[in-house]
Amino acid sequence: MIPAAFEYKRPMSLEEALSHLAQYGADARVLAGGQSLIPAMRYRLAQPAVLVDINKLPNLGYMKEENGMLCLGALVRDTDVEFSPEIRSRYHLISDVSMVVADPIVRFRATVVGSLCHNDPSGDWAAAAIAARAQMAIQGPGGARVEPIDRFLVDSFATSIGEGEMAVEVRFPVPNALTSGAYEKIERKVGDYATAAAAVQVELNPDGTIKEAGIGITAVAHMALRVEEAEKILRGQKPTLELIRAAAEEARKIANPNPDARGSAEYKKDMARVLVGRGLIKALKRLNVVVA
Amino acid sequence: MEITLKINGSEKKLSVEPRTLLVHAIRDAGLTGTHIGCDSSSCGVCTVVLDGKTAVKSCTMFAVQAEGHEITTIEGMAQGDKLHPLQQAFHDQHGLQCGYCTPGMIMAAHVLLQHNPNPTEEEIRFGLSGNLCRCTGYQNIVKAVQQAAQMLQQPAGAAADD
Amino acid sequence: MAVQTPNLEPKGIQGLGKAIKRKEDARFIVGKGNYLDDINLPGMLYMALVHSPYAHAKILNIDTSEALKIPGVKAVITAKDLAAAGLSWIPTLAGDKQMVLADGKVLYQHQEVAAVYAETRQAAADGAAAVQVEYEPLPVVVDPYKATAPDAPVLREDIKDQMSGAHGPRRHPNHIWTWEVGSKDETEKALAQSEVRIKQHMVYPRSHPAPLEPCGCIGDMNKATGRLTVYMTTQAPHAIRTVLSLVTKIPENNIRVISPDIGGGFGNKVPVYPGYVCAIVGSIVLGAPVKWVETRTENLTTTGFARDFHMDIEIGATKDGKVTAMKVYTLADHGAFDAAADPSKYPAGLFSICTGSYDFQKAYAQVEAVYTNKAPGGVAYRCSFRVTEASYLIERSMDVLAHELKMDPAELRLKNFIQPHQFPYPSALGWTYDSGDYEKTLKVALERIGYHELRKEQAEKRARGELMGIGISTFTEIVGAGPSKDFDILGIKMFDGAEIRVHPTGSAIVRAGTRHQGQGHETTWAQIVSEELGLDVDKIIVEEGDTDTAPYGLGTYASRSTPTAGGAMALAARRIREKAKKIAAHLLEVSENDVEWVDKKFQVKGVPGKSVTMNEVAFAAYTNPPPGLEPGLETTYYYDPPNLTFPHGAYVCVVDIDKGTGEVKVRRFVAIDDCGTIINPMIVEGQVHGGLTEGFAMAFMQEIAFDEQGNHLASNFTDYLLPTALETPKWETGHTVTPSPHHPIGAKGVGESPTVGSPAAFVNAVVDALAHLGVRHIDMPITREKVWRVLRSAGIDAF
Amino acid sequence: MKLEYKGQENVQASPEKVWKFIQDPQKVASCLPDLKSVEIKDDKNMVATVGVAVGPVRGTFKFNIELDPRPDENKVMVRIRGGGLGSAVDLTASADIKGQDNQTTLLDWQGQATVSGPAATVGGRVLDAQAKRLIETVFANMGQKMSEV
Repeated sequence: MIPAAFEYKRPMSLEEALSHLAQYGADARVLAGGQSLIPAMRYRLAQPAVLVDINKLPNLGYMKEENGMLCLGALVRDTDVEFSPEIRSRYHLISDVSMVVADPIVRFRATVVGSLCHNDPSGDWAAAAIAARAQMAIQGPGGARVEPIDRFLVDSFATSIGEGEMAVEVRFPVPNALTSGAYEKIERKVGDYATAAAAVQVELNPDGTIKEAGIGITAVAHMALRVEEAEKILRGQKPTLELIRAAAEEARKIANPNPDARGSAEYKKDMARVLVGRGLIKALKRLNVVVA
Repeated sequence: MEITLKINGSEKKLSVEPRTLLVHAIRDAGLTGTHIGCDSSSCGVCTVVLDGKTAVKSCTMFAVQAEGHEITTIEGMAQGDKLHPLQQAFHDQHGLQCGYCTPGMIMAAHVLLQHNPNPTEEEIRFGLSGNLCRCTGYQNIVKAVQQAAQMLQQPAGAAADD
Repeated sequence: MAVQTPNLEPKGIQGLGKAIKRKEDARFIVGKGNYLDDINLPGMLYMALVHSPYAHAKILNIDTSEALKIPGVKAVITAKDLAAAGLSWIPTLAGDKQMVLADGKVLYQHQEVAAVYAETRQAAADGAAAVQVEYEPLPVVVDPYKATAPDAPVLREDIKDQMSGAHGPRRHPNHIWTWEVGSKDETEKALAQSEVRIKQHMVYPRSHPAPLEPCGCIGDMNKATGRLTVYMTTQAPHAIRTVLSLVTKIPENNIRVISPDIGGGFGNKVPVYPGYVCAIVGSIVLGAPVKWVETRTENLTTTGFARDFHMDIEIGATKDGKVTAMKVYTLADHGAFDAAADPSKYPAGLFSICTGSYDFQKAYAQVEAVYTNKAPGGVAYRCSFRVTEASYLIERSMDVLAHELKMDPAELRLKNFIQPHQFPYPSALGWTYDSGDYEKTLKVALERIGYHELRKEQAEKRARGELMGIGISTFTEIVGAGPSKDFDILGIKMFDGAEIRVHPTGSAIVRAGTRHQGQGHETTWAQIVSEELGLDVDKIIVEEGDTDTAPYGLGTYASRSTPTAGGAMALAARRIREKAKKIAAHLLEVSENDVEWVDKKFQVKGVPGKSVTMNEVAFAAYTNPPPGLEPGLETTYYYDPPNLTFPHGAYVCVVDIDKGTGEVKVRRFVAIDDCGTIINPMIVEGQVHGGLTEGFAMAFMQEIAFDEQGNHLASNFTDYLLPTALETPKWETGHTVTPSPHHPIGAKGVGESPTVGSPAAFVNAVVDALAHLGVRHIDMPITREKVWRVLRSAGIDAF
Repeated sequence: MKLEYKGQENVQASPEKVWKFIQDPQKVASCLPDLKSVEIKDDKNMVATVGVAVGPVRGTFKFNIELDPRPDENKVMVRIRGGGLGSAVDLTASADIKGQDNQTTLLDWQGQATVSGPAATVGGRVLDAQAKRLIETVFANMGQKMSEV
């Protein structure tokens, strides 16, 4: 299928990109990985007048740790994360996510920041960013700003990025040795949108109690959600199966999915519960805490 | 728009619309080994290699985005009449039937082996899960990739007698 | 530039049973296949179609003016324009007719409404997007059970008053035909007298073959010569040429259909689709070649679907498990036009093979077809004309019966198999099974998988609350349509032709009326000829798909190539050998009676040293023919098979179930097939792998579903789920060999057995895992949610 | 796919004002978000071209809108049929108009939409929530504009 015609801009600097975005406003779309946008354009469901291709912008493909944060530039591809031994060994949650987004070929193009900006209701990265308490760095005519992920993700397909602005970086807190996470996703097959998925991050105190927990669920509501009640239930407690059951139950409670071919609302809600439970068990296991 | 890119080692200047998909540009340049099978970035029959180590679905990239990049397609795999080990292995292991997915599958496997030269069966199945095949049930494709991995790891010339 | 001819190993004389590597691979592995979209002709135009968003609506107006303003757009046609050429409707293969472009109303979502021709594919797409169509929506019929309700909206107003169709009387405007076989009274009597009876309703959901290469066509009318060349993704080029000639009134000799390399067909590329007709009409009207290649959406929403059988079965048996009778009622959802691709006398295909591998003394089956607001089709998707539905029905039902009898499903099958001494076996529904050894095949499969250990493991697991299941399917197929006394399509008898030309230097070109789509004919036909004539397999080139050169034949689908064209090939070769024998006698200076064919050479009887090879004979056929004998060494043979062939197999599947999510994991799958003589075991194994994967897909994923408004819910590969390498189980294959007694080389065909036989094995395994929870049946596709519902209602839960 | 919605809008205007507003197609049309053009056919019918942005889905839809005010029943019916992006939308909505006092009126509305074509089949996964938002916006705009009269 052939997309509708559009005007193509290929800025060579961030300034140039921002000036295009300022000029064309809502008519323009940023093209990063394009793995959601281009198929939508091929179906002519998306017909942007202008595409601002940021792939030639210098210095946006970095992955670096800085000030206690892992910073991923806007052109970091999912495979950059997936194939990184450092990320695999220390960032369990985002490593898990990087292996199940879309399919292996799509991941070579798809970007982490692009996925967060797209904010698809089934987005994998959004759930992970919520659980890991990520932040987004945004550039615009007014300069730079940083938003915590909960403020950044506004609604399905909507973020706090204003007209003329562009997200340039996502930041994940560097996990310490007592922190681990996991991403549990069920999909009907590789490449399908999740039927339900849960991102979980747990930090333990030296005494084995849970210091902090982050739980995000996706594909089970209008957008990825934080399961705050579950986090509260876990915080300060010794991890037991009972506790995990109680926390997971909170995911079911707040999930509010649409029924579709992937499952009924009832099924998806239950899967939110099961997957949060499984994520917690797996994350704890990675910290050598066996709950069963 | 005029774009310049390298396809299979030789520089090409192509005239395209911004909306021209890379796969159409490649095919219109006479390299019809790269196929089209869907509109949703699902099937992977259009998979080509971008800059040596990256596999992309060429239906989900605009040709203008390939400006200045290097594309490798199935036609660039053999050296003269010497098949690439993956091509040889797909033949040896009956890793193809109708042949339509084969070019994309070989390109995906080519990139997979660069990132993981000695993959397990599970890793091959995982790594090729962005490419659909309707004929083979994948089993012989997996065997072909295993054979190619072995061939690629053998020192040159030691192939025949070990 | 270097010539890229891969250095594939030379093979020599390689006949039946040899796992030689495929000859056709050479071009495919280097990207030099020649598929339809790879063909570009000078001055070629592109065509795009406009589709209806509604499933049922009146067309109030079509405004093409904006489309015609787009630079590069050459023309837009609608049904009105086609009517002028007498082409607004075309006959279907099933004795119905169908619209080419929507004529007054649309009858299913995505139906073709207009065709746009343009200089570029971009302009064609822009043109199609710019055509404005005004609709008035009408009530939609989605559920086939509601199609014949008294107040159901009439779909086919063109035939609403016709009380009779191609297959008998019609009882409602949305009713197409009712077909029955067997004795109803006797069956009902036998059922009434049976000690045990089971009844089960089951649905074989609508599915789509979805080959990775979509359908396409290039119409190329040469106005100077009056010759129409049609490049088309077709599995049956000769039949298409005949149909085109009948429809367009162009003399058949002025039509050349070329079916280039085909990227998978699986039945999808048998019918004639509106897009083909529009591309051809466009070329005739515009005087330029016109290319149309489907989008994936067009492929999934408008071209031939498969299955969609809603079945009710009743089986009677004795208390100790001997089956007595079977009664089947099936409602077939045919969509908006009856475009099923079945032999003319068999509107429900070969569904009456539904007694399967078992010795049913009494049986009766009735199939009723109805119109709904869905795309037409009913193609044989990797199966021989509704055999998949039949096989699933009986194999699933045998498990229901086993459950009712509290009997092991393997034991029940062993008790009821048709026995080897009963062949040729006349079935209660009228077939004569050629050969088989069902018990042997099942025993090999059970042994291979370790059935008894698995049952033990299952019992232990069940005691621990874990869920595993074992499913068996011992199916019998019926393929190779078919004998001309019963089988035709639009009157054309279903024989197949083969032509062999042996050249002076001992190489040969072989042509057949079939058209492979990955089945390996270029290798297997060469093997048959190599076997029969002792020629080097590398020196035999196989050509199919060009109606100007290939002998007539009905094409490749329904596992018929080996049973029909394979037979033709062997008999053509034997005819050549007969002639060659005369030449050999001449060369050996003995009488023909003193020559025998030994070790792929002609030898003087009893004198091993005195022989000539086929190469020598071939040379002599052109340089030194015996006086009085016609020179040359060529022949064409049309093979009309005396019967169908009946491949069979025994499949055993082991599944584990995730109690948290309902996910089913196929742990093992053993497939033992018996397709008679095996030509190339490597290719047979490859066919089985592929067919099992499609069976797996149907059991767990693939479904063409619709919502109440008739929206097609699987219009692309994100919604129509094809398994990837990751979901696909690892297959364990094997075979037994029971040759067909009537086929020239004893072969039966195998490409479809695994798709036919495997779905029941998967479903039986899942139901077996849940049987102790009171589950007797789950309809395909088995989604996680369906299993989850069973688990949760039984109080089973786990992280 | 079939979508169902309902909601309430408290309008800071008297029922009389509200009725006057509703019987003016031009005013009603002005409540459609991203209205590109409107052609008033008569006092009940109009054709409106509207830009629709649903996540990545952006396009222009052309709608035939029929207003059917039924003062006797304190009700207004709206029928919308149209499409864009190769898709079709059929929507029927009704609003009960309940005067609360002289200054406020309650619009108690409900609607049923049927969407056919790619917007439903390809975009269906995300359509429901977005369509809901769209319809809510229309009634919120109405509330807003009625109050301003």
